[in-house]
Amino acid sequence: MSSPAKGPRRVARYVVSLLGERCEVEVGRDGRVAVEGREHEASLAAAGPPHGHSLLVDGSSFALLARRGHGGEWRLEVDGRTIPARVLDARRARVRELSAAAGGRAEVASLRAPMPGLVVGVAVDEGEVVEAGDTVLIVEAMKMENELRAPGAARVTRVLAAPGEAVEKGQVLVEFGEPETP
Amino acid sequence: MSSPAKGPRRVARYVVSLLGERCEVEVGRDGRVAVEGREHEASLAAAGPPHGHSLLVDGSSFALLARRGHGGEWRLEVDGRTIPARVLDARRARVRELSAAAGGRAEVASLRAPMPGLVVGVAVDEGEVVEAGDTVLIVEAMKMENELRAPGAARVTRVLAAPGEAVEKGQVLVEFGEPETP
Amino acid sequence: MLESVLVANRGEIALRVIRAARELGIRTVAVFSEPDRGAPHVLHADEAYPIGPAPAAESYLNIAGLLEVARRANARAVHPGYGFLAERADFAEAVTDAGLVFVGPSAATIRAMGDKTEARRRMEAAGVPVVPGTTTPLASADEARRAAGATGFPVVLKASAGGGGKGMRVVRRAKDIPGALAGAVREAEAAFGDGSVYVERYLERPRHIEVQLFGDTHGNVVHLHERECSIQRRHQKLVEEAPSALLDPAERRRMGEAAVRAARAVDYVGAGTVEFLHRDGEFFFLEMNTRLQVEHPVTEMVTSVDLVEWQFRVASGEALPLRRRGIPLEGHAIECRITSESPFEGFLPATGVVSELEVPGGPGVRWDGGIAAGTEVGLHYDPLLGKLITHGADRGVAVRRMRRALGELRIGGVSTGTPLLARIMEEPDFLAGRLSTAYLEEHPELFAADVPAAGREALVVAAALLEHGRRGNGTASRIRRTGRPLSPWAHGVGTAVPPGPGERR
Amino acid sequence: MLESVLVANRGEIALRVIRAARELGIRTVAVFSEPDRGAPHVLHADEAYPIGPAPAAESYLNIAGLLEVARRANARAVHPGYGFLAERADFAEAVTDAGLVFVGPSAATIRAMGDKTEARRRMEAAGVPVVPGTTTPLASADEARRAAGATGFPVVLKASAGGGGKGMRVVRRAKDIPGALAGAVREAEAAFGDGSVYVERYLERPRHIEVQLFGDTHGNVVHLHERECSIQRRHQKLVEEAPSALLDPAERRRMGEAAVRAARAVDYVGAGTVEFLHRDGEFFFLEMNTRLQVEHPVTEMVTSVDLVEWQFRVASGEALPLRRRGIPLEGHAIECRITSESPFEGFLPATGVVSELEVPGGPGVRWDGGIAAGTEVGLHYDPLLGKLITHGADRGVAVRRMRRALGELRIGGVSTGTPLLARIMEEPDFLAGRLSTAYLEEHPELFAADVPAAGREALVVAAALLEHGRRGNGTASRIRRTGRPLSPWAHGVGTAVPPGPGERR
Repeated sequence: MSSPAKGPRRVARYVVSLLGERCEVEVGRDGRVAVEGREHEASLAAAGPPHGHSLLVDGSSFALLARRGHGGEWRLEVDGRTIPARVLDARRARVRELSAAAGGRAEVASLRAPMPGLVVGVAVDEGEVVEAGDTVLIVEAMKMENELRAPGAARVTRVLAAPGEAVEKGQVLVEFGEPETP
Repeated sequence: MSSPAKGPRRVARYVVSLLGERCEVEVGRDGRVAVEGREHEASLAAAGPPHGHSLLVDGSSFALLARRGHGGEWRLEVDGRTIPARVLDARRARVRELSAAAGGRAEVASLRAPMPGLVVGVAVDEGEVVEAGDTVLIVEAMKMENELRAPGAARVTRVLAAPGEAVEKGQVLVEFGEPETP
Repeated sequence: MLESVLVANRGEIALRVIRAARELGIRTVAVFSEPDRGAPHVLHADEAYPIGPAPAAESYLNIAGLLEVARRANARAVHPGYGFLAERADFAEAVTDAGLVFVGPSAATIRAMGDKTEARRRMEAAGVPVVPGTTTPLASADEARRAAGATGFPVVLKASAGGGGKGMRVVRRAKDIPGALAGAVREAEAAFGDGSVYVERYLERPRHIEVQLFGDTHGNVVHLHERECSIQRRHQKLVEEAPSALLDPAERRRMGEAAVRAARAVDYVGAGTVEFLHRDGEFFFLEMNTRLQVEHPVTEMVTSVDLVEWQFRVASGEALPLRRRGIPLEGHAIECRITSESPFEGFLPATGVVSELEVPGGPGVRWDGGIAAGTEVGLHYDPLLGKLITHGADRGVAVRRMRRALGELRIGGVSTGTPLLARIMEEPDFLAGRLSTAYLEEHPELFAADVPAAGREALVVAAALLEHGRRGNGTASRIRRTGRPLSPWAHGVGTAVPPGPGERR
Repeated sequence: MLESVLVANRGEIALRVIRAARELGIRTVAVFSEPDRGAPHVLHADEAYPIGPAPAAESYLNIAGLLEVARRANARAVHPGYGFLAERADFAEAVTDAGLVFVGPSAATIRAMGDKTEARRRMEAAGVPVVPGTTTPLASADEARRAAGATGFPVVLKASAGGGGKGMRVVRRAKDIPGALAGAVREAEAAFGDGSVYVERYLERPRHIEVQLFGDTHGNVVHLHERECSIQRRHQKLVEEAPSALLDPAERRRMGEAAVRAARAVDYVGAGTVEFLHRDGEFFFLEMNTRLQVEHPVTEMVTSVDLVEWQFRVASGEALPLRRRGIPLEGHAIECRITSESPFEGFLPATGVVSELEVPGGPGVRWDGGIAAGTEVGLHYDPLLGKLITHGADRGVAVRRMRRALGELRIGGVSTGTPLLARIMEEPDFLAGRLSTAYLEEHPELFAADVPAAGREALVVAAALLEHGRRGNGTASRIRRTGRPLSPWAHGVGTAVPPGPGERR
């Protein structure tokens, strides 16, 4: 096998994307883990209920729940927060990055109904540019009106729901594009 | 199919052995369950943690954990107690009973070490008859001496452990036979 | 004492009522909708009966169906919990007409206080201070605009039949009246089947302080001190405490006396709460809730009174066990509501199956929950999963204990508001007791979805090790799970499964 | 206040200490043996370090290893919990020699009280009543027989270094002395590394009543009232309560004063307990435990004092927060020890993996546990899984609450003593407070393995429906478990996994 290891010890190399950043990580056989060259002594063990894990990093103890998704995706539940992460081996990550640089296309972003409910208001028109926090739609569920807000700047490219319409969970309600490319 | 059902409705028939008794049970399709002819309205649903179930019998509510063993064996954990049960379909139960009546042989009963430990005392000799509650062996574990007692009357047929001997969990320590048949 | 009770509710409050009944030896009858078949309140009751499909209107709100179960199970009383039918006078009436005991005040009392405009009239007459506004429902947007002009902006539109923030809108400009009125009417209609809405002066940044009341059938009325519930979002309480960090003994006494006057004005029997808005040393009657409150445990922690036990005693005709001077007020208690909502995504309701539940323990911690591992959290009912309550010698101890307890609470599979609550427990204004109902709006930094306390580096290490282990490197290999208890008796003597007659092994 | 503490223990007591430290802002350093890598005390500490393989002698009892971790983690203090090294004077000495604070009394105090014969001498000198017996270890069976003859049978042989019932034998006839002595010496040797045994008059059917003490470094000593721990098996406590159902105020005062005299006689600092045997209005010093007791929560519930917080305050040099007259005694508290033992199989230790854990909640209930779902219960350590504590206005309320709470507790996969405890809570002598250390022997009916309360018929129905469902009839089909939280943002705007640089989707 053509090992990508440079040093004398065998290590596995990964690229971890998490909370908006990308890190290169080396995992050694002896519990040593290097994140962008920063060395840590680390250990992970199953602990507690089904998805429970105990993580020790340089002695510091963290309890987390970990659920596996597809293709190196993980959801970490820690301190009551859910943090999505993607882990690719270093070689596969490099292939992805090269093909993206050669002309990868942005997918269409969409707002989906987070629950079955009734659309009681649509606050945007097609073509409109929204900012983070702007109300996009109001869906009634559990007898409460829930405002679905834009978490970032975007241009509304399609509105697929109308007031009075009953929507299913997961149904696409609004599609977005880049704000500067209508 | 040659259905064993006698009545107009399709029912499933079982023989349940539990807490030393044997009952014939009919389970209908409509939530009706008859135990030795006594009719009940019953429903069982998964509830709570992995093995958790909710049982409703004529309105009365019971919470139980249920673990499946081999060949119709179940362990019910209820009120903090573990109750073993065996459920056979009625036809299979009848075949077993017939073959047993035709000359089934009692298996050898044995006392096994419930934990790894050190035998510090043997209170019985081969050939001796023990009563329920009699001390048979003392095994030290967790720095405490644990007396293993006989839960019923029996004759000691073989003693397989000696004081000072380290024993593994599950190791046979003493074998028993019927008290009246040495 | 009552022999039996049907608990006409679900979730944590049904469990709370069942627990009190159990301790009093009262037989408990639960009811459940289809998705609640395996819910904790079903498992913990003595008996349980189905009452219909998921929509509350066809199950927990179905009065005829509930009374049919009561008849079938031979229940002698009905406890409504809170929410659902708890403040429906027609339900109280139907229960007593069926010859059963309703654990709560009379239908007449519920009716008087349930109509918020009528309640305002009665309180004015009893000399309880009331916020300026209308005492009749609004007929039109024009009338709303005129009434609002008279009291002065900002105003708040409220459902006459309301409660819990449903059908409520704050309006700051006359031109926003029509839209807000339409929204409030729509929500009120959906929530209460009654679209009546009235208008009140909106107090800016008030504190929400409420007094726990109890009356018996012998004419005694006492109060059990106050709770502060200023931390709300969309008029839903999130954090409650007892006592208020604000009141001095004189104010506490005046507010308690006003609450007792309010209760006497409607011949109050059972547990009830008078809610006040407090601002600059003044307080105004907001509404009276003729039922147990969600936040009743903080009162229980500082008074050592079991309020649900008292409800059953009063419903059995007993006199109140303690009179006012005998009711202690010791230490400080905090309650955090744990809801299935994503605080960093605009409080979107979250659904899923509770895959893990680990409940905090140790001194001064109480968990009143309505879920278990395996519970499916859907959208049919209230998002309240449970309540975490801490008690300590003073507010500082109670808060530090809550911080510790929130850190121990683990609910897997469903997003909850826990991380927001943990931040509130460290926020300087909260720690100093500088509260108002605008608290959350004034602290947007609490909602910033930044890096968890564990830190990015540790999470990166975790993710890498998880994937590394999954690829067969065994770092995170699961602990072997057997789950079969150990018996020394392999078979025969003390056999695990005793043979049936004619069956030998 | 201390900056950090190493908790030299495991299980529920390690968690208890970590909780108190957390609330005080003290950084917590846990240690773990190999099988405890994923134990709750590891998960809840700020830091955790391995200290060796499963056998306690190579991990939790390894003084050098513990001090090495303390050095590495820069911990400033050591809390020993109970058991393991808690009453080892050489450990206290090693800790202070390393420049760290030992959270407990001085090595000299531990040494004086740890030698049970020396302790008896000191107590006699301080005017504390002592049970007749020897004050030196026995050299031979002959000497034991002579000493026993002098005090009169029955006698009890006890390990000088003992505690917790280990190395203890009751002897009723002279001819049984040699066998009993050999067993006691063997057990004492194994448990404490010291086979010294002495003899004491054995009081028939005494009550075990103990007084909680606290001393500070400023010369203050207070007692926090008594606990009754009469319900024991093999000298291991099973059920404890505070206050005792027996003592009247005068007796309570006399016993408290004797305990304070005992503490002053050894310059006591920190938390400690003086155990007395009580019979026919007389009480005798049994031993002093120079550490926190397993059953300390019942005292916490009736006094509202956090004893571990006090330990940390005293270790930090603070004076006791309350003096004697200020220590309340309110209501009644009961503790049940939940152990991995099969009460209906002669208390055989049970092992397995905790497959389910559901903890009771609601008012007046406290759970101090050391397990979680997934915890493997082995044979290396103490079988104590956790402690269930209830509090109520009086003994009756506390007992009914305990009965209710035991019914809610579910520990799957491992046999526990829970069903026996539930029976005790309904047994007439217990309810009437007619207790003695012979209670369990005198109530063999509690150990009858009869039909659970659910009744045979219901169990038969359950078994039939389980098998019927397994055969594809779907009665017990599992609830669908998804466990993925829901987000409206499929990707792109507010994307779940933000792309890394150079990576687009």
